[in-house]
Amino acid sequence: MTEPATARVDSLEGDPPLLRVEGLEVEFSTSAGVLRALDGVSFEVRAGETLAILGESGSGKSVTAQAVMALLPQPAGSIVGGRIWYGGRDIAAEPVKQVRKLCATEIAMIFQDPLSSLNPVFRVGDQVAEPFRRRRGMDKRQALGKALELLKRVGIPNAETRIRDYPHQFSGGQRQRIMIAMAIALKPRLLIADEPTTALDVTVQAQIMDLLADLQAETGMGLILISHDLGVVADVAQRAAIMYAGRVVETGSIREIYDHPAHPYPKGLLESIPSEGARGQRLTPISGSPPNLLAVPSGCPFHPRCEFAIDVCRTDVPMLRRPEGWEAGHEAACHRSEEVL
Amino acid sequence: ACSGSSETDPPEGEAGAALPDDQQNLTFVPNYGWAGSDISKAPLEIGMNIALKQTLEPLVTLDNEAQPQPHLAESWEWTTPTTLEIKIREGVTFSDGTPLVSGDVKGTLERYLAQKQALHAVLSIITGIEAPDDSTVILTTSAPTGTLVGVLSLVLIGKGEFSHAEATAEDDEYWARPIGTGPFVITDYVPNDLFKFERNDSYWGEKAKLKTLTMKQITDANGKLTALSNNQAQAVQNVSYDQFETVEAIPDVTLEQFESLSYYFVWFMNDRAPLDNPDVRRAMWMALDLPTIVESLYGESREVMDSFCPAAAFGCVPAENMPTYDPEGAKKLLADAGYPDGFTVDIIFSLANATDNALAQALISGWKDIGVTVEPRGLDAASWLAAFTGMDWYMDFQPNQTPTGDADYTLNRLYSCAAARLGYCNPELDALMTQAQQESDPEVRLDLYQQVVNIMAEDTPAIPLFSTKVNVAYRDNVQGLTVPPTEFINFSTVYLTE
Amino acid sequence: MLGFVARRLLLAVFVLWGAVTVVFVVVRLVPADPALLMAGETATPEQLAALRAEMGLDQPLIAQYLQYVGNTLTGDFGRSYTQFVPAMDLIAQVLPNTALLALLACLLAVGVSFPLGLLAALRVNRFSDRAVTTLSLTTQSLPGFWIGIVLMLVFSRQLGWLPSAGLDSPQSLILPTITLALPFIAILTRMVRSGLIEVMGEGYITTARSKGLSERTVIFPHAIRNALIPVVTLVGLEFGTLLGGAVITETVFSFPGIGRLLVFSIGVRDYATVQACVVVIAVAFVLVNLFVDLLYGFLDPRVRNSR
Amino acid sequence: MTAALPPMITTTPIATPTTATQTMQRARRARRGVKIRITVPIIIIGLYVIGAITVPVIYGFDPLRTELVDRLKPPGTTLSNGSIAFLGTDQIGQDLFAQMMMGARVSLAVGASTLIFAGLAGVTVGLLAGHFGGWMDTVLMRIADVQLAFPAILLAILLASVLGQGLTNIIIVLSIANWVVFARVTRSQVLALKNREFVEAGRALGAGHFHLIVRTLLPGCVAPILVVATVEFGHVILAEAALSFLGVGVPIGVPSLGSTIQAGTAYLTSAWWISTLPGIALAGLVLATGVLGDALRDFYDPTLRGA
Amino acid sequence: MADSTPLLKVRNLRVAYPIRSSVLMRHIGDNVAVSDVSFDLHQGETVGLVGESGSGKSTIARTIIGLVKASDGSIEFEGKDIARASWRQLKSIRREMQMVFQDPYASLNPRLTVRDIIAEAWRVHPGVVPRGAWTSEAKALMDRVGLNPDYSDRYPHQFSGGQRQRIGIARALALRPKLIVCDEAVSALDVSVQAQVLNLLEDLQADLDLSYLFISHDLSVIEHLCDRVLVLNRGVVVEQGTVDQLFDNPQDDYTKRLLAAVPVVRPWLEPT
Ligand SMILES: Nc1ncnc2c1ncn2[C@@H]1O[C@H](COP(=O)(O)OP(=O)(O)OP(=O)(O)O)[C@@H](O)[C@H]1O
Ligand SMILES: Nc1ncnc2c1ncn2[C@@H]1O[C@H](COP(=O)(O)OP(=O)(O)OP(=O)(O)O)[C@@H](O)[C@H]1O
Ligand SMILES: [Mg+2]
Ligand SMILES: [Mg+2]
Ligand code: NI
Repeated sequence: MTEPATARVDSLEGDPPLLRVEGLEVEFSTSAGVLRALDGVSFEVRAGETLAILGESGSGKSVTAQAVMALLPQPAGSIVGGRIWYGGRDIAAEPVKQVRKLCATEIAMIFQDPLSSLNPVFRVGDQVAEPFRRRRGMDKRQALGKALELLKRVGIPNAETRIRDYPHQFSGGQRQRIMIAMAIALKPRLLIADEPTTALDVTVQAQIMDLLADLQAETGMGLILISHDLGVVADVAQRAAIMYAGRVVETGSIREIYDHPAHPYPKGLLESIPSEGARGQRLTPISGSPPNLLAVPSGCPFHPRCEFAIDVCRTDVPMLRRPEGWEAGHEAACHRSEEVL
Repeated sequence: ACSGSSETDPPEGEAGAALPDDQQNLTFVPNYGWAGSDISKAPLEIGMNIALKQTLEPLVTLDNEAQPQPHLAESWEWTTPTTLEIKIREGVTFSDGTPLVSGDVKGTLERYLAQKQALHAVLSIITGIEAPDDSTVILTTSAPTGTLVGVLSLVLIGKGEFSHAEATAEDDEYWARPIGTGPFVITDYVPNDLFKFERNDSYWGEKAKLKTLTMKQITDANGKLTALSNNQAQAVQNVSYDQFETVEAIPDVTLEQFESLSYYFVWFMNDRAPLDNPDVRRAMWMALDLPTIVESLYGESREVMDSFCPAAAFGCVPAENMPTYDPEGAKKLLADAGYPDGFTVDIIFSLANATDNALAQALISGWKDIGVTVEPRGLDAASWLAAFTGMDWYMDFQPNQTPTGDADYTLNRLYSCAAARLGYCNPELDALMTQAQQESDPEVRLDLYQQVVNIMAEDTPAIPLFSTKVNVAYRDNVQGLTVPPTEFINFSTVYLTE
Repeated sequence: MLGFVARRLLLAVFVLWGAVTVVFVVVRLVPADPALLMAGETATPEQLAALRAEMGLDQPLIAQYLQYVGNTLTGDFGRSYTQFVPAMDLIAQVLPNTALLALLACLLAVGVSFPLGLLAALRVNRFSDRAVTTLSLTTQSLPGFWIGIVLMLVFSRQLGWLPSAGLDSPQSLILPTITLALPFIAILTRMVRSGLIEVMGEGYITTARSKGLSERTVIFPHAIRNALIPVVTLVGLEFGTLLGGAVITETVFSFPGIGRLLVFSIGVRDYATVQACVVVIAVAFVLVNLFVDLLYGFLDPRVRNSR
Repeated sequence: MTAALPPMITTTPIATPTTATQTMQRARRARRGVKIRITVPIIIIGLYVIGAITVPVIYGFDPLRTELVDRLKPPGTTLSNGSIAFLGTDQIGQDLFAQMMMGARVSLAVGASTLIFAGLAGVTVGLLAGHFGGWMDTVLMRIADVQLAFPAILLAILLASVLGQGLTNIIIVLSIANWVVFARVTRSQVLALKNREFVEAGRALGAGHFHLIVRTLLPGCVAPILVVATVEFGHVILAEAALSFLGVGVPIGVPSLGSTIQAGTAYLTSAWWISTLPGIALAGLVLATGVLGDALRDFYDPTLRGA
Repeated sequence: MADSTPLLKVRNLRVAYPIRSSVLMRHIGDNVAVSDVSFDLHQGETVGLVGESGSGKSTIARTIIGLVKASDGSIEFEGKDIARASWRQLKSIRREMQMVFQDPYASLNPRLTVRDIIAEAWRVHPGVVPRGAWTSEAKALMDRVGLNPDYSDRYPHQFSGGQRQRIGIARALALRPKLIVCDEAVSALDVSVQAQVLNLLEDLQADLDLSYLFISHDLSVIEHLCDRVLVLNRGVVVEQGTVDQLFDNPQDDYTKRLLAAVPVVRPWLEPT
């Protein structure tokens, strides 16, 4: 059932990837049974590149990020298989304590919910300054100076005075920026942004995406952008991994996937978007409902909702593969990619 | 370690030498608490007497035969059958240096009379108090009375200047922390907790041997004995029978028992059906196996009574026809009285004394055996008093004392028609008791009291349950501690050895 | 901030007024007549009437009430009916003892329960957690007086290490403090544990971890300060209970405290002292909770401006 | 900063099966533990209830009966009537086991009735205060504060003197002393629920206050109330014991576990069983409810429950 | 459409949240969330409400539905002024006006089954559906919104986000209202589920002649669904018009900025 990902020779670039996830499996134990949240997830990110992880709600996007950062909720969740290669080390095999040392300096994360992710009882300045103090050993004044710089950088107005305020005194967009300031404080080489703009309106969303792009251009960091907004992703990412039921069902360059989806799920997703200019037209959603992770359908987990499904889809789990004639790096986990195209 | 002796120990004991003066500090845990510190408002409270008698003194004290002996009064004389002339001892001063004069005695008596407290019944025969000179007090009484001098042992003399018939706030404040003539001076008082005394170095008599004396209230049985065992207290009063073994196991501690004037009784509301029938009351008595109850609950620390007041008091002679345990007879009596199936009544008692629960239960159990249902009504002390004086009960059960050591005090005060306490009135009995009160020949009085108790045993207005002994457990280095029948311990002769 | 304090004070006054009124009413519902108690069983009706007049008990209830509230406002709680001194003097004698006892018990409880709760929370469902939880549950399951007596029998009677009665030396405080603190330690430990467990699941803890902070730094100060917030409220509420509820401990150890004074005063129907005791206990409760509210504001910036 | 990455080493074993499975096992065990921690206490409490109902009947236990010759007999003694008291006898010669079960009957009854009254009152107040907010909330919660600031022992003693000793008093006193806990818990839960959209949704449907309170808010409060109830059950039983210690507990003839323990403390050094055995029984009962409360809390805690 | 009397007529609506003094809860000032908003909504029409976070969209919705009191202006529903309606009238108005909430999970009582959630409305308004018919009616409604009627005894947590949103819609439909206010009803859903729900709303409108007041910050959804749009900025309507007017030819500065910020799904197709 599980597919130990074969180490694929990368034909795109010569550089080794910054982060490489191979066949990652994560399980949660719940009162209803053991739930396999990730079932053989593989992808890689390079320096300076932006990888988008797309997928429906509950498909395992956040869990992937948590697994990489060794932040899976304890004791419910744990990595049960696969490797996470970073800097030549398999950090999935290392003790949590060891991995934490990479956090912030090497890999940093922006969380989905900006209010609950800031400690309500500490001043934002102190929270932003914390990485400098604890990880770089700066003294308090110096660290606060750095924090102020960062807050200005992410566009908090009156940063000089607001540095002394508490999280609840900021608006949603501002809180999200503070989170970003904290994440980029130590100039990480890889940034994971988990739905950084979901709660925000389009204008603020645009500002934040610009900010992230600027940063990337400046430091050459790799970026994993988790989102379900196909539009936002298209603006900033070069490549995408699309997830469904704890698996990556399609990867490749954004343009390839959007223009020629090779898996029925991304295809259905793209067709569901209300397209501009087609006002009043009926939408075409994917039929059926998302899978129950406690009872994932056999074979291809998407088959109950798939119009292309044939017998083999019900029995055999499809592997990620690149059918003949496709652009390098564009792969899909579907038995019938050729037909889907 | 339990000796029944009640005679005074020799002051210089067999034990080692006395401790140096700065170590003569004794803590005593009395059996009784003290609701207040103004003795004139509660002259019969044993606890308050034990404490305040260290500071305030009476005119006379009672000896072991309950006979008055001179104290602050040097002498007294009935100049007429109704006139008592008292000579005040010379050279007595209060601890602040002011001399004791007859005015102090006059004032004190007036205050006691004005308070109309428990002693009022026996003091109210005094119709006049005069102080012709500083050392003489003349009392006039309304009728000849042989017991008055004994009663005076209960009157503690304070300063006249703070004792008026119309009490002022200063009076009350003085009496709450009195300055007296006694061997000790009060240095601290925490209500419901402790009295602290220091030796009165200008005491007129033999000076106290203790430098300081603390009376500390410890209510918890374990607390009491623990304090004794770790030497926080050197003497504790009234260890319950069940704890005797425990006390004996504590090293260097002696347990001693003394006769007392305290006893327990059950009262009937004699004019309330079905208890208005003497046969019913008698049956109730016969239902109780008192010897077994006393033996098993209290061992030798209490004694079944054969009279209506404690044997240690004068005149409390054994009644000749006391009912005894006979449940079958009791049932028959009840059936004859028209209650073959029994009846239901209540019994009230104060919860102040925890050990009474077992007793109450034993009594109720006995009555149940003859078919009488008795509902226990335990009340807190104050509510009990309200219910008791409100006569809102069928039966009452409580401890009582005869502090004057004379049967008159108990029998006349409680069972006369005038007392109107328990719906009981027998003119024949009243006549005998009045006669006995006015008589001064002891032999004649004894004879009269024999008739009194015989009538009472017949009428059964109450069931005397048992008289109590007092016991004191003390560390072996405590010398000279004795408990008189009144339980008013005199600490001036107590001292500590090594 | 000032408005916050002002509002709290206003509510505190309301609480005090409530306590004062309730005690007035309740005390007067009791059948036993203080005049009778003073005069004794032999008192005549005239005597009783005179005594009542003297004590002001013959006035209509509403007049008594107004007088009482007025006096209370001026700090005059009247004279004790039984001790003939101002009721406040009696309280002044014993209040410091109980306050000290309660404070020590509180400090001990906080000092012991925090490390224990922390230990349990950080090792949820492991042996140390089970041990701590079981221990605190067991402690909580025993009657306080029983614990007190057993402590006394062991440490005073058997071992003879500590005094068992009164308040003569600092050592006298040890056993009462422990007895009073034990049940409190038990509650607090469980509270700290569950509070911390809850906090450890919050998003900001994940954030702190994602900053690569050591687990120690994640707990101090990130988790602990948040976990403190509910605990502080409990401490405040319980401190009030400690003051009023020290009766048992005071009785076991014959400790001169306000609890015993209160029980004694009720026993002798000493209205003035009972009322004064209740007011003092209520004031202490209100003050402690005011302090807790301020502390709360200090710990949790969210309540500072919003309320 | 962007130093060349060292070459990959592929010799590390795949994942970390040991630690991973251990974590999972622990998590699963914890969840299984919750179920056990719920069923076992319920069984224990059930045994107490059965024992309390049947044992006194089997023994023909009459609480007012005394058998003075059989006083203070140690466990296992053959009594004068030939029966064997396997837990010994007490200070009036009653079989301690029968006495304890009778006591459990009273304690359970006191606990249950108090919970019902205090719960009803507290939950109602909490619902009203939380739902209506504003001055209603302020007033009700200040009344709760008054209650907390007012020493419960005073109430107990005073009620005992108004109504005489009896179970009714104790239940009333304990109910009055305990409603606040229910009120506070319910109120805070209502405040949390109130802002949830489903309550607004009910309002948008046109639902009245009664409907909102009874059908929407109340069901949402059941879980925390249940938890509090189990914890309070233990507290109440212990509080009753404390009242016995202060002499305002159950009357004679209605023995509770608390009063038996209290009466037995005087014999701790000579007849240890009188106080100790009921003490263990009481602790067992309270412990069972405490464990149940904790387990219920875990059971209802979404963070520990998983998805 | 313009000449028929509007179903909902909002005039000069002003909503202010009172700021109360901390001590006596005295009213010491106002935080004006919405000022001077006027618009009409006709039977069978869908009006969109857009604007940045905090601009007062939810406040307008909640005021219309009666969860918040207007401080000024009037809201007339079928000619009846809501502010002046008696409690009884208000209750009958509520029957005609329902709301679908933003968060599908939070807005469903976790302790009730789907059947009970839907029947709740009939319990509150007795007489609409007889008690005996609740189950069958509820199942009919579930079927109508595309939920399997066999699931009527399930609890909300047993459904997926899109299904939950349908439960919310079924509940709103239970009283056969004329107007449904949707406050960000699809924002939390991913595009495919969102598409399902939007289709459903359109179908229902066609079948039952419903009207919608539709709040969203997703302009593509607004563009897809609405007939007319109001753009809100800081509590004031800065622009309103038909979808075509607004999207093709925005007048107001803010509207222009808003439209410019909308991310495009396939930016490479856009002319630069
Ligand atoms: N602590 C947990 N315990 C049990 N299951 C969990 C836990 N956290 C996540 N899951 C499960 O793992 C699966 C993946 O969750 P994840 O949060 O990664 O989804 P997501 O793709 O981020 O969705 P969204 O877009 O809603 O954020 C879900 O089915 C979820 O129920
Ligand atoms: N209960 C309230 N009390 C006081 N002010 C409030 C309250 N609810 C909302 N506000 C304020 O009213 C303004 C409008 O809020 P509203 O919720 O209507 O915004 P919105 O447009 O729905 O925003 P969003 O897109 O974030 O939901 C905001 O400034 C908000 O702070
Ligand atoms: Mg997520
Ligand atoms: Mg909104
Ligand atoms: Ni397929």
